[in-house]
Amino acid sequence: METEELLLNMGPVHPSTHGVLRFKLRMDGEIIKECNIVMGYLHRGTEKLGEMKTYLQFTPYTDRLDYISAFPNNYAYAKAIEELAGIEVPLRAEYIRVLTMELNRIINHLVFMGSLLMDLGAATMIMWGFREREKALQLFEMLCGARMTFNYIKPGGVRDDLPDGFIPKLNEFLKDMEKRIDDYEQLINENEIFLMRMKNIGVISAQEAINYGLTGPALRGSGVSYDIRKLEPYSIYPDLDFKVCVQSEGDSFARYMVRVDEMRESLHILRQVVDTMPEAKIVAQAKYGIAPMTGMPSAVSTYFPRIFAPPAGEVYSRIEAPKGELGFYIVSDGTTKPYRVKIRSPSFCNLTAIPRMVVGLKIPDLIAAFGTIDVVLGDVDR
Amino acid sequence: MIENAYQLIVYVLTLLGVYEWIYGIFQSFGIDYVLQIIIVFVEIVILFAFVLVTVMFLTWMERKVVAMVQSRYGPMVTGPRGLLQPVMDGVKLIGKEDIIPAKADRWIFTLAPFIVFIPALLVFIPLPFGKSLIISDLRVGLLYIIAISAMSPVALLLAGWASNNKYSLMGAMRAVAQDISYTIPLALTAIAVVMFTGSLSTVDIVNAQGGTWFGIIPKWFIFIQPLGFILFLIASIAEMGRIPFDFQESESELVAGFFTEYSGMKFAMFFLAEYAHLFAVSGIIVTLFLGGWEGPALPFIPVQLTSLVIFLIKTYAVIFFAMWLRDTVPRVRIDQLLNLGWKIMVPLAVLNLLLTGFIVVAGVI
Amino acid sequence: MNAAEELKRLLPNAVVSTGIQINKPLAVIRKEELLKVAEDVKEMGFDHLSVITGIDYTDRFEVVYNFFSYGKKQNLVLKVILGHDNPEIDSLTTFWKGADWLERETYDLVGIRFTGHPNLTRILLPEGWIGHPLRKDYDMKTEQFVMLGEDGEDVVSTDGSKLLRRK
Amino acid sequence: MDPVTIDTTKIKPAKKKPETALEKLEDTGLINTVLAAKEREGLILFSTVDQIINWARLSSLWPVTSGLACCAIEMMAVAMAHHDIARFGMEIFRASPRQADLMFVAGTVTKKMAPRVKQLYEMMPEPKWVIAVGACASTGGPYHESYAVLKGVDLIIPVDVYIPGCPPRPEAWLYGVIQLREKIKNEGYGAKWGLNK
Repeated sequence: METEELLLNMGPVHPSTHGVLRFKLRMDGEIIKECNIVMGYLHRGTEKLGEMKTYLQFTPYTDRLDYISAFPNNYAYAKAIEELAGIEVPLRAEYIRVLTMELNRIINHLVFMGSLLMDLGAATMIMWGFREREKALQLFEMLCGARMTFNYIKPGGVRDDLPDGFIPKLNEFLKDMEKRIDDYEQLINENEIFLMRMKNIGVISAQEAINYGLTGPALRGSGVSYDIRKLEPYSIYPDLDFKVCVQSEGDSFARYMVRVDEMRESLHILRQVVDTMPEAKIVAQAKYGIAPMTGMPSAVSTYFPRIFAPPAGEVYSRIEAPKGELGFYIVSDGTTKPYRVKIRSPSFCNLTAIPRMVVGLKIPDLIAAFGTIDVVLGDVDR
Repeated sequence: MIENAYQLIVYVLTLLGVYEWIYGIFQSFGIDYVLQIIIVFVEIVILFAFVLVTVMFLTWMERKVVAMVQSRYGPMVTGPRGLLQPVMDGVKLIGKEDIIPAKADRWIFTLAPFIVFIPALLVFIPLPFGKSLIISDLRVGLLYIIAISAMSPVALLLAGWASNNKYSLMGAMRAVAQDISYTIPLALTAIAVVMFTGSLSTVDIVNAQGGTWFGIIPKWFIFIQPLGFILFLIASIAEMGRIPFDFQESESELVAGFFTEYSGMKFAMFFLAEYAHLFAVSGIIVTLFLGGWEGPALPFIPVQLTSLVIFLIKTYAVIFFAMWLRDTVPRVRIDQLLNLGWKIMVPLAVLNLLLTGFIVVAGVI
Repeated sequence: MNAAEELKRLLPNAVVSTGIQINKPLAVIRKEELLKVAEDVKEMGFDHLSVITGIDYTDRFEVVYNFFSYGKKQNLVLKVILGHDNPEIDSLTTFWKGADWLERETYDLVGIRFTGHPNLTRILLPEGWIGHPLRKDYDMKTEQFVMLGEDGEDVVSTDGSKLLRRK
Repeated sequence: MDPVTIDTTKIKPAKKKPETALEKLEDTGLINTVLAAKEREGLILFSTVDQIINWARLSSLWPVTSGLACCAIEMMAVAMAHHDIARFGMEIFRASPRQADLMFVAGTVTKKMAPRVKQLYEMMPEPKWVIAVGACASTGGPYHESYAVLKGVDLIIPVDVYIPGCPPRPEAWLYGVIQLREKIKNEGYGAKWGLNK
């Protein structure tokens, strides 16, 4: 009998791609022979906009890169500018930043778990995940009035202090969350079908993972104990006690487990942050700038200048975002607008490994492997 | 003795005192067979109406059960507790544009929904809804059911192929592979039940489950055939194509599987057939293993009514289980499913058959 | 001695100058020697290629490579300076697989050609897009539209009348 | 063409009698039917059929599963337990546009995506509705100056309801859906089919 290779197009609007991505698959029956990824359906020209806006005007655009976890994006950008201009950040601001980022990490992983399970066909987990996410979003709303795109972390500090009643609510959330994670594990981890779908699927060795430039949980799932929070400590992470979550198998299940463990670790970090947060009310400092500072200085803290110009220079600054290494390469020519903003987004680089991982697997495996890489298309296409 | 719905209708008419009169009219024209045809027609209309209403109710129930598991409300706005939702969906789907893709095979594309839908209704003919509430007690009822259910993969293949869409084709291929490999354990476990009753008639199967052991435990086949029951349950869920075995239309992989290209009423027919199938299969499970309509009889209430209620309670329990399962487990992979079917289910079914044979020959029960 | 100076000691011809780029060692290298340098850099243990950045300085292009070593926990920044007309540079995909898409992206947005790249096509913008947006002389005035061709692939055109409902 | 005019005096007594029931009737939109029929000078019968069909259509809007950008996450949030769009019978997100009635354009429509969005819209069967969600889908939003973004999805497909926000809150989203329901309630299909003339 004559057989023919099947060319299958998944996407750009396909229910399993987390956004607009397109897989061009060359199939032999159900088996994938070759996988090509076509992207750019959400390419919004963020880097060009970076050159057109002033430094502070660009912060909202960083929110919309990885829209599930916007705080780390804000922070990575602010950190790059702070390194470039040599700005010192008040301690309390750093505490608040870490608090928001770790909370965001939990949310990110909740969304990851939900969408992974939904792609595998179990719709309940995403409902449960979003139930808890909603509670965390209420905390964010208290903080800055936004649910997803915060624009809260600014170069030199954060926009505002913690509101009254934030910490008790946070504690409530933390206590609740701990139980919930156990619930999720009970629902998912002991499910035979889930294990069948995840174990030994999309395996990538440590060597290859490094060579492909994987970072974050995807890399740690392959047994590389690597976390920028430990290797190149920034903010207050050196003072905090946490461990790097590693799994050695390198398959989809390992990547999933890393994220579950990370949620627990983030809870641990959050508890420490809440316990040791300094009382000082100063959350922002602004000692830089060529333009006159506008606005009234408030009694509580200093204020942000609307326009400022860091000294000419180049900087590459990176942080451990929930999805991996998020870096900003900023070139300043001494004016009020960046000369070049290059975003090293974790999703884009992690996605590189997918064509390698899925050859010889089946379509359902592609979905499982793709789900555990956890990309956000805003981050891929920028 | 009333044996089927035909006789029941005649009996009811006689009780009302009109049967003789109507019969007389027809006889005076010498066409009393027309009356028979009319009664048969009426009972079939009643059955199909009942099934369709149930199916609509099932779509509502499915959405409510899903919502319950996921700590939501589900449909609330349309009608009390959203009860009118399926009606609204139906009316809307009738009013939708009916698209036939340009490169599709028009005739087969149009035919396929009917080939799916009609067998889904025909399955109900030998299904006893209650004592004497059966359209026709075919002496080969079980064989008929299995044969009719085996029609559906053909229709799915037609639908998938005629759509001229890669997703549809793959969905159809999967559906066929799945149906074929699970019909075998399904039939084998059904045969084990038949070995006890010695009859393929569904009525005989239910009757064989009447009574109790020691006055407490009902003589249902689930207690004699626990392995058979589990195999039959898994196989029938697989054949229905529900999660965890719903690759024919697995959303995240194949968009909507074999009915990706269908819209409007044709899509609704697939949708209805799916739920009719769910209802039918649950009814068959109840008939084969859970004692059918057998249960306590109440005084002063016609046994037909109590038995119908008992049958429906049991069937809805099975349906609820299927819905519950759908919300808690992920989907298996197609090759894993086939492996499970051929390497585990079929050998186990054969083993079950062997054991049953020994028990029947030894005459233990 | 930091990594950049070590590199200069190993390959004195290839490295033009060394320095520090905000607590990361920086080495500016000659364009022709890039492959040789890359080999050495990989041997030195820099197994993680973080990012490739192309910058248009209107009179020249710069390509910046950021490396990290998991073993030594060190950073290294390499910088290559290219002429403004027809910028071309060797591809590093043979050493770091992760460079594949990063180079394609740089080609797409900045317009730097990587010789030896297995599949140097546009990645974010559709094939046929006019100009490279991150160049300083990119024409922001002309709007370009994408339409679907016969085979379902993208066709770029400045005339959007087929796509748009109204002008 | 001699349009049938409705004598309003004939309708009034029927309307006036049940004072309390009237309020309930207004909720179901039956009063609106009569008024709308009067406005169009059409036949009441067909308009009532209209009203029932419209009620069915607005009660079972099945959206197509298509998220483009940030707003898609809020779309998920709307569908999830807390906000639960299923209350309106909208939880059946159909993956195939052939079975959907409504498209949420949830997020930035880039130049590369635009023809696909248009294709998706064209694949949906009539009647169909579009909700443009967020600043990007409405006007291009924060990416208005970008070279790669289409400045509003209404440039390529007709939009019924715009929901502002970046991204809009789920409450805003639900409000938008309710607006669309209102809109469908007042659509005259009889007029479209030419039955009311």
